[in-house]
Amino acid sequence: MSGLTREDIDYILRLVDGSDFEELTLEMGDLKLELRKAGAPAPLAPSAEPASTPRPAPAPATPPELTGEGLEVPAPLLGIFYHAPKPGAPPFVTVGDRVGPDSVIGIIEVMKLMNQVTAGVTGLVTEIVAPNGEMVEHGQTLIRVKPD
Amino acid sequence: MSGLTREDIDYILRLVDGSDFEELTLEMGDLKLELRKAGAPAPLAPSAEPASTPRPAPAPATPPELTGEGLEVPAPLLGIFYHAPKPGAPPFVTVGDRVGPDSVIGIIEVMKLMNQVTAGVTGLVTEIVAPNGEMVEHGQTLIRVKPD
Amino acid sequence: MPRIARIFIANRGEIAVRVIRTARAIGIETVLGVSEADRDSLGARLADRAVCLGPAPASQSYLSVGAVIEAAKGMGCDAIHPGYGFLSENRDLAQACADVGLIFIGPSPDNLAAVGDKLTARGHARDAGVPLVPGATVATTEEAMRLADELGFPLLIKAVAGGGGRGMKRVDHAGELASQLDLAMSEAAAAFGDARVYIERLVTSGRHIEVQILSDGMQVLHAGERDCSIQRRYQKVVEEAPAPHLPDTLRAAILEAGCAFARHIGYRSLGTVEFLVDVAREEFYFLEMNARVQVEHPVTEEVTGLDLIALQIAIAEGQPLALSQDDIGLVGHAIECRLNAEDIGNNFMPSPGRVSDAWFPSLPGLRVDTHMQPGAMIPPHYDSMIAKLITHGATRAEAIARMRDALRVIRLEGVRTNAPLHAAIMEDAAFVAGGVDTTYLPDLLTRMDTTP
Amino acid sequence: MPRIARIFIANRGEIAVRVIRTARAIGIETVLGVSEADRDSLGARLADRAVCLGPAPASQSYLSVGAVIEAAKGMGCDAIHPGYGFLSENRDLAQACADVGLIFIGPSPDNLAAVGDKLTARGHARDAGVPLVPGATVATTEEAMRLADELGFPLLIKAVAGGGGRGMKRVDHAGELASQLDLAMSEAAAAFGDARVYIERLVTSGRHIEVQILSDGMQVLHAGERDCSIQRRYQKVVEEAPAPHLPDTLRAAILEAGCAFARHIGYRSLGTVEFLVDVAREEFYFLEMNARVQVEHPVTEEVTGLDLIALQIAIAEGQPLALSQDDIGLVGHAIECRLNAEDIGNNFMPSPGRVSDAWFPSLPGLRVDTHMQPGAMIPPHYDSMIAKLITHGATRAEAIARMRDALRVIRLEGVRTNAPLHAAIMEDAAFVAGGVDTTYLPDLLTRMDTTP
Repeated sequence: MSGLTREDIDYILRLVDGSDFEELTLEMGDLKLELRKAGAPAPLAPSAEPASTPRPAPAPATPPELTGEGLEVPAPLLGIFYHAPKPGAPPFVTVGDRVGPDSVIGIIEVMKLMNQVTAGVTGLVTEIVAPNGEMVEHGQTLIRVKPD
Repeated sequence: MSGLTREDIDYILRLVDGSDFEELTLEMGDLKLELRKAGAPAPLAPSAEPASTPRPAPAPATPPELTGEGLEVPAPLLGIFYHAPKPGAPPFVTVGDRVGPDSVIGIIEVMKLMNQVTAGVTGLVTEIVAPNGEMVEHGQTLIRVKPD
Repeated sequence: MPRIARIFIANRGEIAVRVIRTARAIGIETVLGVSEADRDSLGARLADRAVCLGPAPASQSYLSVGAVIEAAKGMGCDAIHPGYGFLSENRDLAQACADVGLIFIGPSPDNLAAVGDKLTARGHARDAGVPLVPGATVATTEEAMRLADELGFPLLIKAVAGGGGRGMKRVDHAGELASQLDLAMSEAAAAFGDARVYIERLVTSGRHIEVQILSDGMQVLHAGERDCSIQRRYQKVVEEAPAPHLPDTLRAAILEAGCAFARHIGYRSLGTVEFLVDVAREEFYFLEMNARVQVEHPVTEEVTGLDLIALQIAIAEGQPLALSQDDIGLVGHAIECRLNAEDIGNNFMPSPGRVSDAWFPSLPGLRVDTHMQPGAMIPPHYDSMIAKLITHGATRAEAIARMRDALRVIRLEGVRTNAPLHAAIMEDAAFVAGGVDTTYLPDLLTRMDTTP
Repeated sequence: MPRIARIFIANRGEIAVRVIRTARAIGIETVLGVSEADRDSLGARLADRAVCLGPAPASQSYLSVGAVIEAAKGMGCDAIHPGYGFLSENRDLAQACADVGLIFIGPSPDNLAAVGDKLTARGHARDAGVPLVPGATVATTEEAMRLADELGFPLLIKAVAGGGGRGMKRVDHAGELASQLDLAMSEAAAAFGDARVYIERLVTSGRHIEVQILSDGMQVLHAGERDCSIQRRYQKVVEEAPAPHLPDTLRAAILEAGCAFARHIGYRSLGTVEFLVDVAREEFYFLEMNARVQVEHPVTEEVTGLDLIALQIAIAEGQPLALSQDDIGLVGHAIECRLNAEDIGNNFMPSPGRVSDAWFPSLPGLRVDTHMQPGAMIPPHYDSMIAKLITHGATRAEAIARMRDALRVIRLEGVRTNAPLHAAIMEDAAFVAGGVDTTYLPDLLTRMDTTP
């Protein structure tokens, strides 16, 4: 992304904020930047619920992505997401908990195989996004963490 | 074009100038801005020669558009563009001439009908873009004028 | 004999793309004249070159004879294809082409003059022995009464010296005849200085059947008929070939009448002679001749296997038709649905805008003529027709089944279309039975409105 | 009998779109599993829902049995369509489907085991009386000499206990036989503890002809054969149906052999039995069975009028075939050209990237199966095949002529494709004559290289 800095993107974002338009597409060679104002399903900050989403929510790449509400911790693989180690047990994390990179935040089950998911970041849990016991697709946001 | 100012465009132009990319497409709602660095046929500043242009050069709307090299004076209609009132006569304008809004800069002939073309702007002629005696399409740049 | 090397296409939308398709297949270059609104259209991208004729309003671009002629000359074209609508039947364009040495891919200026005005065309039809709506001039109430007995009601009284619908009176029963006749004659005398009036049968409904004509100026051939009875406000919505349940003798008579008209005026090009057909009485009446390719030409192409655009170009080049009437066979049945960007739930309001997704996959027997692609813009300045779905089947039932499949499978998102109306027509018993007349679609729409 | 309401498609590209097409036509919902690289693909937009299986590398997405099963269950699907390639012949996926109560739209795990390994499949072929490459086990040089006389050279010596090509020796003439046999036997003894060797004829060329099988587990039907001899490095490039210039008795024997193999293993689904055919000797040899839909299935669909995907789904639902062998008639001839994103001028290097323009208009007899649209991304992670052009004609000559037209008319810009190679094949005299073998395409490429 030579030639396009964080400041540039901020500048363009401000441009869009100050305009009447809802979408902005910026293409520079292979790079395509799509911005959309709050409203329709937002490609930049997808908001969970795959079962009601006709399209896959764009995958935040690992490491977690920054949005307005904190870093998104994405599902590292597709499977059933569980908040707690077993039914009835307290969840691994709740809103307000502090997490570190290796803190377990949930389990993803794929064909009876349980995969622990870690936060990958240090900070405060601001939201549990993916519901308990439901399928998450690859890259779907599980929780949000406000980094230190 | 509410929300996108002249300064914004200049800023984006500088962005592109400072980058490795050759093309930039900026879409905001219905507005689509396409920029291309010198090289391929440039959509923002088409350089004449329709016969060698596979696509119509995007039309600068009347009034003239601003580019780095001055305002473009577009052809108000399709036809044969003549620099001079008759063969052998001196051209209406040459580079370095001063023009006013009503200065005749050439003639466009459509089926034996001669249509005078005026500059529509006050300033200094910096370039005669469209060749003499050749067809210009609607909106094609005829000359460039650096406004006062 | 001049071979065309580069065609200037003076049109837009699907027909521009249709002409480009054949031109690419037979190795002819194309230059497309576009308005500002169509700079990024599929046709502009597909043509070897595109040139901007003028701003979006058609009067300043697609209807500008001067811009079209200058652009065609300036781009080194040797012919102009006018498509349909716009300048396609414009005598000035055909004449200007002749004057500057461009081939007009259409009939001669004389042909255009012969069919351009309905009254002139009616005169030619009469001279050619082609049936017109029955009627005669009358001078007295007694004559009128005798004629009315013969024709039946409703009737139409027209001033002989009038024209363009002026001074016409509708008469629904015998009791009105004398007074309406008096009124019409005195009005005619006052308006035209000529009291003579003409009484003809008012044909309120019937089937719209048209004959596809192919003529090289020596041989006048037909490529069968099309049934275009499914109309809303005189706009065709669904067309098919052949016309269903048409008695053989009536079909033969209609086809021959179409050829006779074309022969009479010395027609040379592709053209269509339209008739209003009263199947119950086995009668038919000349309506008009269209001296260009029709929107609905694909149904004829599907049942005959001909490429009508290629033939139109060959005729314009001066090539004699390499066909005789016996070479034109009809296989199966074809149906066309015109997909319009309109909101059938809101009084068929046009629905221009940006197409977000467009997908017309290959399905058995399906042909799609369209300029739609993902991201295509449908400008508000022009016709709302954005695609034609054409299905061909061994039988009419198969063509209908394939159209139902097509309507289920294709996708066009971002604008509203009349696809739901087509789906309803394809399921409707009266359409499936076949042979409906021009009252069908208004009736169906009323039925749909009253059915929750 | 379970009717499928929602299919999970565990594939990508044109076959995902192909399955969606039939699903939409017959009213089945679809969920497409995509990798990160295919989020914006046509299939993802066309499916009722799309779900991301994993990152771009297929090993972490399209090849992940766990992700596919969890996604199909999580999205409420009742069946999985595996397409071709990827997991389509994966016994684990078929078994996992059975374990969790999903319908696998393909054959049983047992069927997959019977054909998955070439040696196992060869055993079944022998038992079913289907011809294999001629050969026998030998114990001595004398036996080998006698066998060689019978078979002719070149020959292949294989260890009986070996497998997967290990320990094979090619023998081109009699002088080499004794020494190569000694070497092979001692190597076999050392490697496998079993000195027995097997000698078979080395078939260096021939025609690749395959039989389309349709079986509901009771009736085993064939839908004719396909000729796929035009290959480069074992990749099919052009396919056609029926196989040109195949003697009737040989054709009948090949079709019967295909059915016999499928019957022998109790096959139930769509499948293809492949043969290497020596037309001069009127002999043919079993190669393998593919237990899934083939890339080239459209040529069979075009000549039979069948929808093979719809039949595959119906069989998976447990419906008996509503067809008998006599109901499957062949009409005309069909040819498929595989359009690959590759640079034929640069040693067929893949040419991934962004498609700037894509236009595949309806042309007479042309079918296009593709996931390409303007703006489509061709990711570098997967197969380079991006479209299949299929033409159908009353005769092979007509199908070829239509393919030439199609190659002239269609547009695909932004990446390099092998379209020029297809154009060259369609013009090549040997191809036009018909009946070429697998040496044809390498020869043609050599000829093209040496012709400036």
